[in-house]
Order: sequence, then structure tokens, then C-alpha cells
Amino acid sequence: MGILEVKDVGKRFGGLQALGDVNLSVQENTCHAIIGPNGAGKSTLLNCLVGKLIPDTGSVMFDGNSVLGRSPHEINQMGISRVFQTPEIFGDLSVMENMMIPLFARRDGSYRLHAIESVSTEKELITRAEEMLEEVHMLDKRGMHSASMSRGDKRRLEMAMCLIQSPKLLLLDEPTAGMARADTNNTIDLLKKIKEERDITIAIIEHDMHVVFSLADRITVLAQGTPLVEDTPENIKGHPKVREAYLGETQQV
Amino acid sequence: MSKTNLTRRGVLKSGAVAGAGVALPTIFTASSAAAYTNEPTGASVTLGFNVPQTGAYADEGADELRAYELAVEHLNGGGDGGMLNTFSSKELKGDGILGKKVEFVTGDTQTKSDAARASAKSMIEKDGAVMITGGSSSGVAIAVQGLCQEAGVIFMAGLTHSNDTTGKDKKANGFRHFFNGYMSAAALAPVLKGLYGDDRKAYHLTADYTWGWTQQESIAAATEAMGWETVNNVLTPLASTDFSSYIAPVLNSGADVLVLNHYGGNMVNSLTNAVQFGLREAQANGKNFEIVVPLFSRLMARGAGENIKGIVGSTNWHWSLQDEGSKAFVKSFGTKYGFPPSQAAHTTYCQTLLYADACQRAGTFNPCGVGEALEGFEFDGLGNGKTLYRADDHQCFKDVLVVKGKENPTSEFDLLEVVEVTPAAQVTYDPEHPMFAGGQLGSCNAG
Amino acid sequence: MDVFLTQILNGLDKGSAYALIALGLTLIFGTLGVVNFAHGALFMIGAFCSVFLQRLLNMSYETIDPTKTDFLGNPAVVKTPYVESWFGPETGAAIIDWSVPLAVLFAIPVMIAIGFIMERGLIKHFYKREHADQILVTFGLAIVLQEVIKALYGANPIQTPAPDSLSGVAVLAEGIVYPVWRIVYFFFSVVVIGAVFAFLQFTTFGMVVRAGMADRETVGLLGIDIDKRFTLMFGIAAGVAGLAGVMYGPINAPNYHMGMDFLVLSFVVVVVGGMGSLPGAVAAGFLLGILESFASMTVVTEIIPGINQIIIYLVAIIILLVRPRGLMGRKGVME
Amino acid sequence: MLGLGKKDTSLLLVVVALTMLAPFILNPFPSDSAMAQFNAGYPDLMQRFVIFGIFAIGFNILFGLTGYLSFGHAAFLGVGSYSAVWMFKLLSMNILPAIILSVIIAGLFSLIIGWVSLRRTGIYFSILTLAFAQMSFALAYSVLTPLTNGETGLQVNLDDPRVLGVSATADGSIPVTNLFGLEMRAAYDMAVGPWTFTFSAGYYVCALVMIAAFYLSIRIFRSPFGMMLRAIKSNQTRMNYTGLNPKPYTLAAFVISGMYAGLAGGLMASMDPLAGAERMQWTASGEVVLMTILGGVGTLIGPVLGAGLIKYFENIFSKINDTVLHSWFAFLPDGIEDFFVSIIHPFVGKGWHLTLGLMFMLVVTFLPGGLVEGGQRIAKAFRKKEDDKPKSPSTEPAE
Repeated sequence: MGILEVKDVGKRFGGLQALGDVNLSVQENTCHAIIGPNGAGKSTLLNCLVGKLIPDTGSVMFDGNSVLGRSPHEINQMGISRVFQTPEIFGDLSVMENMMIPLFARRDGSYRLHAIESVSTEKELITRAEEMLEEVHMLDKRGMHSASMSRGDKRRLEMAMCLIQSPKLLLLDEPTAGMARADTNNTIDLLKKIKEERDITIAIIEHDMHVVFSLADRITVLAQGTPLVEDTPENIKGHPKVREAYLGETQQV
Repeated sequence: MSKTNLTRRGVLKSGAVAGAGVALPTIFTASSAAAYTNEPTGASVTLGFNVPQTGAYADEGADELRAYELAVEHLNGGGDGGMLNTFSSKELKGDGILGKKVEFVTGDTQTKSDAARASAKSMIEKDGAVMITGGSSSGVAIAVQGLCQEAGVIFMAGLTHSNDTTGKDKKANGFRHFFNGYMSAAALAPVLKGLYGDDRKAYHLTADYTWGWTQQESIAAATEAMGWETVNNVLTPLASTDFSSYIAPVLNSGADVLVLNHYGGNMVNSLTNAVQFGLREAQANGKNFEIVVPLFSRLMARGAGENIKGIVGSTNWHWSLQDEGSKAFVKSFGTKYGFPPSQAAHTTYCQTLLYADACQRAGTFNPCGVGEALEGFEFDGLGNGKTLYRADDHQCFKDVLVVKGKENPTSEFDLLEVVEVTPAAQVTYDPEHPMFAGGQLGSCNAG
Repeated sequence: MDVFLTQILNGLDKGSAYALIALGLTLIFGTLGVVNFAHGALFMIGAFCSVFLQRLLNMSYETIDPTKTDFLGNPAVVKTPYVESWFGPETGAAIIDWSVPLAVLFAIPVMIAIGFIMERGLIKHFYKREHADQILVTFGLAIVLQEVIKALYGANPIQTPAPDSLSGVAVLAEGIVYPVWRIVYFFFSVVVIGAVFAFLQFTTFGMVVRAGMADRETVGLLGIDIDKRFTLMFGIAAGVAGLAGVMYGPINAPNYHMGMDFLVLSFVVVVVGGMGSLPGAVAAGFLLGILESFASMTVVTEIIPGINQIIIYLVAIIILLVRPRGLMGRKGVME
Repeated sequence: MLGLGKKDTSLLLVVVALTMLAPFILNPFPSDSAMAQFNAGYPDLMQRFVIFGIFAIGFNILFGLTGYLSFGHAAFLGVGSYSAVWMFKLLSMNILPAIILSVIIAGLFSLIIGWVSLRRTGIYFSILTLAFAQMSFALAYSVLTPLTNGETGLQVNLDDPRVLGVSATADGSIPVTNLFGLEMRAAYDMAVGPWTFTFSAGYYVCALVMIAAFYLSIRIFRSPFGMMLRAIKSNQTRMNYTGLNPKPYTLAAFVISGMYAGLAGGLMASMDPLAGAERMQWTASGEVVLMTILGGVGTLIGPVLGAGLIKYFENIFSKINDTVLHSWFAFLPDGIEDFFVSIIHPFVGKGWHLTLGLMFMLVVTFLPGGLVEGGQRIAKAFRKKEDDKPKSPSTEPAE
């Protein structure tokens, strides 16, 4: 049994079958990549996992519990964190505050009326936030207004915000899209380090094959809403169906 | 100017605050103890004119203010003296009140009870006003009257027509010269009977708030007593601007008279709409359809324009009256401002004079003394014939005018013609009349 | 049944005014993204265009008529409008009689000019600002405009009657009489609404504006100077509000705060219709007008006392709870 | 101090000093001088300053932190006032139970309205709140008159039961509101030379309540809860995907600010036992929005400044009439005097709305962050000067 079990998931938008009978099993402490051409249904699948969309058919089990019908914040509280394609951070808040919020969410649950306590007295959480910022090399930017940072910094911040929650499953939606090569490599290194140091499962949607093959333990190729193949990176590389459906027409590995 | 607080007794009663006063350094001295709120100690006395200067009644407010300024001028011996010369009481000599020069402060009620009270409070607390007067709606008048009772100053109501002002909400420190809903009805009913007969079916449109209700209750009772039937009474929201949906059903309702218990903007719009729907020319039950507007004002009539022609209503006073008092007032007002005064201007001018005269007669500005002087005071020469300030409820009883929109006005001011002057006796009611019952004057409060 | 039909007419009539005001408001929302609290004031200024024209046409020279006296007993001053002396009493009187329809012609350039000035002089500095700032500045402007009108024309309503030939009642069917001017108003608003839609639908200009409403940045990237067009749209929106005001004068006499009276209502109409949707605004205007008329019927108020006081707001709440973006709102506009 | 940071403590101390010394600060002109017109140090206006300050502080907790623009907050103020007056009518003239009931009832009322309205965001939310408030106003003015006394407003009467007090005092008057015997209208006048300063018991009660309310709002701003509210304003998507449920946070903020409004309403009724329906009208809701924006949205002190400025205009400028104008310029030759009077005339007295409107436009155009930004700019300008002279001590700018 994998930590994430997707069974026969289907989703229609009007006349369009976005997903049809997707089956997917992500094993604990692995990195599982989902690739496929544009419109293959990658984002729809991801949205079904985090509660943004409810699939028409099938089931999604995480850690033995169904996620269907739960709202995004409940699913996060189950241990799934998501990094977005365009960074979703609290732009009006400082970097440090961006880090504190997920810590509070982890400690206090999805809602607590802590209106009288002061943020500045939470020494332990502050220390943890600082350590995490250190890890992503952003400690010097702790007081910065986060909306004014570069796109790369915003991504790293978002990643740090997700990691500080120590999720069981980290969902990455094209974490390197639009990044320069050097930044991409930094991100790969960071993710590798995380994988090694923590007990964490990663599911990643990615276009950049360099990233995929650097990180993934297993790869699922999605095409027209259904999984084409699922295998190790080595086998995927040589798979004729994949070349035909996807790799051949987009980019060289 | 020495100011006193409105709550001397409050201080003395409360040890806590008195204690705080003792702790102050000796160079600070408390102001001298006064016998009543804002006792004037200098050479002048301050009156507070609290009128709507913004909002829908701003024009009425402006006219009231003109009258107040004229009254102050006359009290201080300026101008031609106006109605001071015709007033039956000859106490006022044109040297102010009790020898003190009359000064005034003005404020904006915004036609909201809250704002009106705030404005009145600032006049009492900051400017040391010893009397508050003004207002152009009953809600405001009743709210400010309550405040003046608490603060210990006299309130001389301006334009307020609700029965409640001197009915269930009457106060010992409050006095009303203006007439009320009951009096309008009592004056109108016989005239309506004479004009339209005693077999009529009336349809009422009523502004859905306190004044509207008391007005409607009064007029329905008076017309039913002479044989009319009330077909329907429809309440209209205050915020309405378009009355078409209330007017449209009238013609097919079997009624042959429409009574518009509206005032101000509501009245202008509902009357305009009624005329638009052809009600003035319509026939019903084999008779000419008629429209009645129980409370008329010339300023509003001007807003209603042509629509007012032939419509019957009542009013407190009209500039075309030919008694000496009215003529004197119109002359001095018209000379100063270039147009004739409205009924709002008239009532506020009278109130100022009546207050000043009462102070003069009582020999004091103490509200209790002034109140006593006003209670049961009979006077003449202020434009409404012989008038009584009744002691039981502080309401003036005087002749009521029944007027009609003029068919061929000769000028922009000549909009209403007086159909009948209903004598005071006919509109007098028992102080315990059910429409006025439920309140108590209480005792006068001097602060 | 007659009563029912009459109330539908009333509803359509009220709805015409709501729809016209809401249409302009939505144009400004949709194209410029500006919350314009001064829109009601534009409606009011429109109405005062006809007051102004009426006063202008009634400009008179004065002669003293010793046979009459004024209220003070002095010889009376008789006023003769210049137009009557220029064109003869009959033609002159006819011109004055038709001052409201004439004011429509007068108001179009005036209102569009006011719209331009407002947009170029003030509103354009607030495109990038927060909605809260837009509310404050346009509310301030609305107060200033209405106070200026009050200073010029006073606080009491001023009648701007319809021409005599259009001011009677029309018998539409047995038992249904309806004021002619209200019927005129309804058709007038249908024409104006139709013209605005046609303009947006069938002209290139309109197409660009519609594209700009949908996605401003992209249109800007195409090298089209969207700002100039949006300025013009502001002028058109002001013009529509002004026309609604001019024609409304004979229905209810204009006063200086009529804009504020309509402001809240027109916002409700726009939001119920759905942000950014012109058809939504028009539909909501008519819908709320008709419901308001029905709610004022005695049979209804007998069942639910006070319903006529709150119907608009009640309907707004229900619609917004059932349809999150109003009747036809687009996703993501001012949510 | 008190669990606040250094900057917040000094801000709080400044507010405490300003409110406690208000009778002096607001009466800078000798009482018989021409400038006395501008004195605002009389009990009623001082009370209004702090009461509307409380209202705006509460409103800012919702609008400033979460960005949800409520256009119906006056309804809670009105409900608070009605509750308090009913307490005065039924229980006693002691303001404590009245204020407690106001806060509770306003809290319940805002819980219901908030629960429904918060299903929508943006302008849809604003219109929902507006609709609820307008319904409350319309009904209070008409159908609910037995409960609200409609147009006139709910007042205390001589024949009210007042089970824990007296219906009427020995001399036949309505008893006055008090706090365990300390009458709210009690006042003490202090004459210092030509100056007169009035110390009103009611004002100091209101001021202490406002200081407490202000302190609480600082705590909320600096708390995790306050941070969550700002996070909601910033990015609701991220909020959701961080495992936080925005709904209870916004609802809590809505109810807290509703209770602040109820507190303000209760205090208002305690200072002047009357509750009018206009308090619930949209214009009243709009006023608190304007106060907050004018002062500075999301800042601690801004809403209080905005409230003060608007109330000052309403009460001081509206009372300047031509007679006052002439007395100001009396020293000038007649023609020039008339000229100045006629220039200023349209902006004061009955034209005070015009001045207010112009001020809104000017402030928002030139000071996008409201009055607080104005203050910051001045502070900055001073600091620049001080940088030239390094020896002078620098002052911490109030937020």
C-alpha cells in the first residue's frame, strides 16, 4: 500500500473528459513524478488530490483515509502540503511572518482564537522558522516585505513554508517553471537534500525532464486524462509509447 | 462669558468627582455656583437656533434661521420692530431681554435626532445657550425636547406637527406654538364636508413613521365622524421617491378622495405622481376625484409646482393674512429678505418673541420661571388671532387655516389661498384625549 | 388583474431608471475597475441640466405693472421671458414647454464633458489605487457636487414638467390608465440601453472596450491605447446617467440629494446583476423594479407587513446567496 | 509593558496622555476670544470623539486586517444603543449592565449577519452587509416601532419600570445615567485665567473604555490571530493550503468588530439615553468607513484620528455662521470684511458638507495612507533635519 492511493478517478468538465480512470500509487518516502503533455490532466489530478476539485468517480486515499469531500485546509492538516506553479505566498506580510503562519497551523490546527497572545513571545516557533530560513538561505531576508522579492525567492519561500510543516506528502506543481538554469539546479539540490534528510514523500508535476530524472524514483506518464505507463526513470526513458506520446514531440532528454 | 455646567447638582451628588475637584491646585477655581443651567451673568444672553441646514429640509431651515435673525434684531431694538409692535404683551422694549443683549448660536440638526441632540448639546455645554429652538420635523423636535428637559433649558419647538410632541412625549421644559395633526384634521373636516359632501370614500397614503401615523389617525377619525368612509390606508416607506406603485391602484379602489399623509419630499413626490396619474381630473363614483394634503407648506407647495392647484390642506399661517400682526411680520421680513416668510419662519419668530416676553414677565431666565410665565399665557397680535399657551400640555391653541392651491397665482409666492380660518375653539381638544394620552409633563428642570 | 398589470408597468418604469443608472455604473466598474460613488451625483446633475435650461429659457426682462401690487404692496414686477419676446409669445411658450426634451440635447454634450473632466482630472489617478481610496475620493466628489447644486438651486425640489402634450394619461386598456411621460421614459430607456449595447457589440471601438473589460493587460499589450477609449467610456457612462436624470425630472421633481437616494440602490442593482455584466445590470434593474412594485401592493403588505420597506434588500440577499456572483457576474471581478 | 513591544507601549502612552488631557488640548483658545469657536473641549463632543474612536477601532479590526469591507456596521451600533436604552428603561440607570448587554446583543447580531454575509467576498460581501443594515434601519423606522420608537428614537420615560432603580426621582425628573452613583453628566469646570476647562465624568468613563479598547486592538494586531487576519487579506488560497480555515477567522473578526460597535452604541446611549434609527442607516455605516480610510486603513491610531476629524467638522464647522464670520474679520475695513466673509461663507455653517467633501478628496489624493501617512511624512521631514544635527534626540514616530 502506498501512502497515496488513487483509484479509478474520473472527472468531466461538461463534455470534456479531463480524467478517466486514473490509478496511481505513491510509495512512502519516494519521489513520484507525474509527467505528460499540456492538457494531459496533470493539474486536474493534482486539484483532485488537494480538495480543490471533487472527482466524479473513484477514490483518493491518503495514509489510509479518504480525502474526498474534504476541503483544502483539512487535507493539509492530514499532512499534504502543496507548492504552486506561480508562488502563492502572503505578499503583504514579511518573510518571517510567512514562515510563522504554517507553524501556527501545524501546532494549533485549522482555527484557534489566539487573539491576546503575542506572536513575539513564541520563541520556540521563531527559532524553528529561523532555522528553516537558514536552510533555504533566506535568513538575511527575514524582515523583507515578501511581495517585493524576486520570483525565485518567492518560490524558495513557498517551499520553505511547506517544508516547515513537516508534511508527509509534498506536492510540487512545476516548481522550476520559468526558472533560470542555475536556479533550477539550486532547487534540485534543495529537494535532493530534503529527500535525504527527512522522511518525506514527494509528488511532482514537471515539464523539465532534467528535474524529473534528477529527482524521481518513479514516473507516471499521463496522456489525455489516463496514465500511459508507470515505471522507473530508466525504463521510462526508453519506453516507445512515451516517446511517441510525449517526449518525441516536445523535447530531447 | 462665564459658563456653567449643565449638571451642577450631579457634581454635588457624586462624591467621587467632587473629591477630584478638591485635589486640584488652588490656582484653579471652580466657576461660581449658578441657580440654573447657563444662567447669563454678563451683559448678554445666548439663544440656540438649531435648524436643519443640510438634508432635505435645508430650505425650511434657512427660512427659520432668517426669522430667528429677524427676531433677534427686533428684540435688540433694530429694524422696524416687526410683530413687537402688534404683540398684545408690551413687556419687550427693544433693549434685549431683561436688559441683556440677545446673542445667538446656530447649529445643524441634519434632520436626524442624533445630530440634532449633538448640536443642541454643544450649544448648551459650549456656548452657554439658555434656550434651544428650531427643527423641521417631529422626530427631531421630540428628541431635542427630551434633551432640553434633561439639561434644564427651555425648548421652543419649531416646525413639528406630530400629536406626540405635546402628547405622549410632552415635557415640562418644552413648548409648541405650531399646530398639530389633530388640529389639522379638526379644521379640515368641516371644510371638506362643505366642499365635497359627506358621502365620500377616502383612500389614505401614509408615511410609515410616527408623524404619518398620528396624522392619518387624526384625519381618519375626523372625516369618519362626519360620514366619510376610509377605504384603505396604505403605509409608504419614508425612503420612497417614486410613489407610482402606491398611486396606481387608487383609481380602481372605489375611493373618490385621496388623502396624502406625507410631508416634505414625500409630499412633493406623491402629489406629483398622483397628478401624473390623472387623479385630479378623474371621476369616481359619479363625483370629481379629489386630493387632500392635510399639512401644507408654501415652500413645499413651490416644490410641487402646478400640481398644487385646487388641492386642499391646512397650514399654521400664511403670509397673505391681513391682520395687523401678519402684515407687520411680512413687511419687515419681506423688506429684509425680498420674499415673504414661510409658516416655518413665522412659528420660529413667534416662539422667539414668546420666549423673550415670558422671561421679561417672569423677571428671570430660569426655565422654571419662564415655563410658569408661558403656561396659560393668552396673547394676540402674532398673526393667529387670540392664542392660548395651554398649561396642561404646553400646546398653543389658535385659529387654523384651511388653504387651497391657487388656480391662477399672481406671483411665485402666491400659491395658496385661504379658504377658511377655523376658530381656535373648534380645534381645541381635551388634554386627556386618547390621541394625546400616555405622557406626563413631569416637573420643570432648571439644571 | 388590472392592478397586476399596472404594477408590472410601474415596475418596468422604476426598472428603467434603475437599469439606466446601473448600466453606467457597470460600464465604469467593468472598464475602469473604479468604484464610482459619484455616479448618483451624475444622475442628479443630469436632472439639473433641465432645471438649468428651464431657468435659462425663462430668463426674463422685468417691467413694472403699476396696476398690480406685490406682497409688500409695492408695484408689481412683471417678467417676460426673452424667448417669448424674440419668437413671439406662442412659439416662446412652446419652447419653454418643451424644455425637458430640449434639455436632453443640451445634456448629452454637457454630461460627456463632465465625464471627461472627471476622468482626466481625478479618476485616472485612482486606477491603481485601492477600492477603499476610490470610494473615499468619489464619495467626496459626490458631496462636493451636490453641495454646489444646493448652493445654486436650494434644497427643495424644483419641478421640471413634461411638455403639455406628453403629460396626460393614456388609456392602455379598459381600466388601465398610465401617465404618458412614464411610457415615454420606458421607451427612452430601452432605446438608450439598446444603443449602448449596439455600440459595444457592432463597432470596433466597442469590441476593443469589451476585450479590455475581459482582460485589460492583454489588450494593452496589443498596442491599443486602451486608456483613451476608457476615458470615452467614462464620458458615455456619465452621459447615460445624465440622460436618465434629465428624463426622470418630470416623474419626480429634481432635488440636490436625489443622487444619494439612488446611489445605494444602484449599487445593489449592479451587484445583484453581477459585477462586470451589462446585461446583468439591466436585468437586475427591471427585476428589482417589478418586485418593488409588487411588494407595495396592499394584498402583499397585508400578509407581510413592512415587506415594501425591505424587498430590494431581501431579494439582493437571496440572490447573492443562491448565485454567488449575482445573476450574470463574471468570475474574479471585485470578489 | 503590558505585553506590548516598545513602540506599541509608547503609542499607547501617547493615546493615554492625549485622552486624559483632552479637556486641555481641545480647548486651546480662551473662552471669550473669537477663536473659541474652534474649541472642541466640551463634554458632548469629547465623548463623541472617543465613542466614534471605539467604533472605528473595531471596524478597522475587520476592514484593516482582513480587507472585508462591511457597509453595514452601523446596524451593530444601533442595536447596541437600543439594547442599552432598554436596559435603562427596564433595569436601572446604571450604565454597566446596559453596556454589557449592548456588547452581547451586538455580538449575537453580528454573528448571524456575519455568518450569512461571509459566504461571499469582495463587493458581494459589502452589499450583503449593506442590505442587512438597510433592512434593520427600514424596519426599525417603521414596523418595529413598538421596539424602537421609530422616527423619534427610543427614550427613557417617567413611567418606565426600572426594577432595580426608580421610575422618577423625588423631584419628578427622569433619573440620569450613572456608574454606581457617579452621574455621567456630572462635570467640573476649571477656570484658569480666560480659559475654561470642563472635566466630565461621562467623558472620562468613555475615555477609559476607549483606552481599554485601543489596548485590546493592539494586542489583537500583534497576536497570531491578527497575523492570520492579515494573511486572509493577503492570500486566501495559501491560507487554505496551509491548513487554515479562513471562515472562522473572518467570522471572529466580524463578531469582534461588531461587539466594538455595540460597545460604542452602548456608550453613546449611556452618555445620552436616546437611540435613533438613523444610527443604523447606510450613511452612518459609510461614515465609519470614511473615518477609517481617512485616518489610515490598517493602522492602529488612524481610525481614531479619522473619527475625530470627521466629528470635529460636523460639530464645529457646522456652527460657524455669518455673524461669527463677521466677528472674526471685524478688524478689517467694511468692504474687505464682507469680501472675506463672502469667500469663507460657502464652506462653513450650512456648507460644512462641502468642506468635508473637499477634505476627503484632498486627503485621499495627496495622502494615500490617510492622516497617518501625513503624520509619518512630517515625522520623516523632522528626522531628516535632525540627521543634519546628530546631537538632537530622535523621536520614535507614532504609527
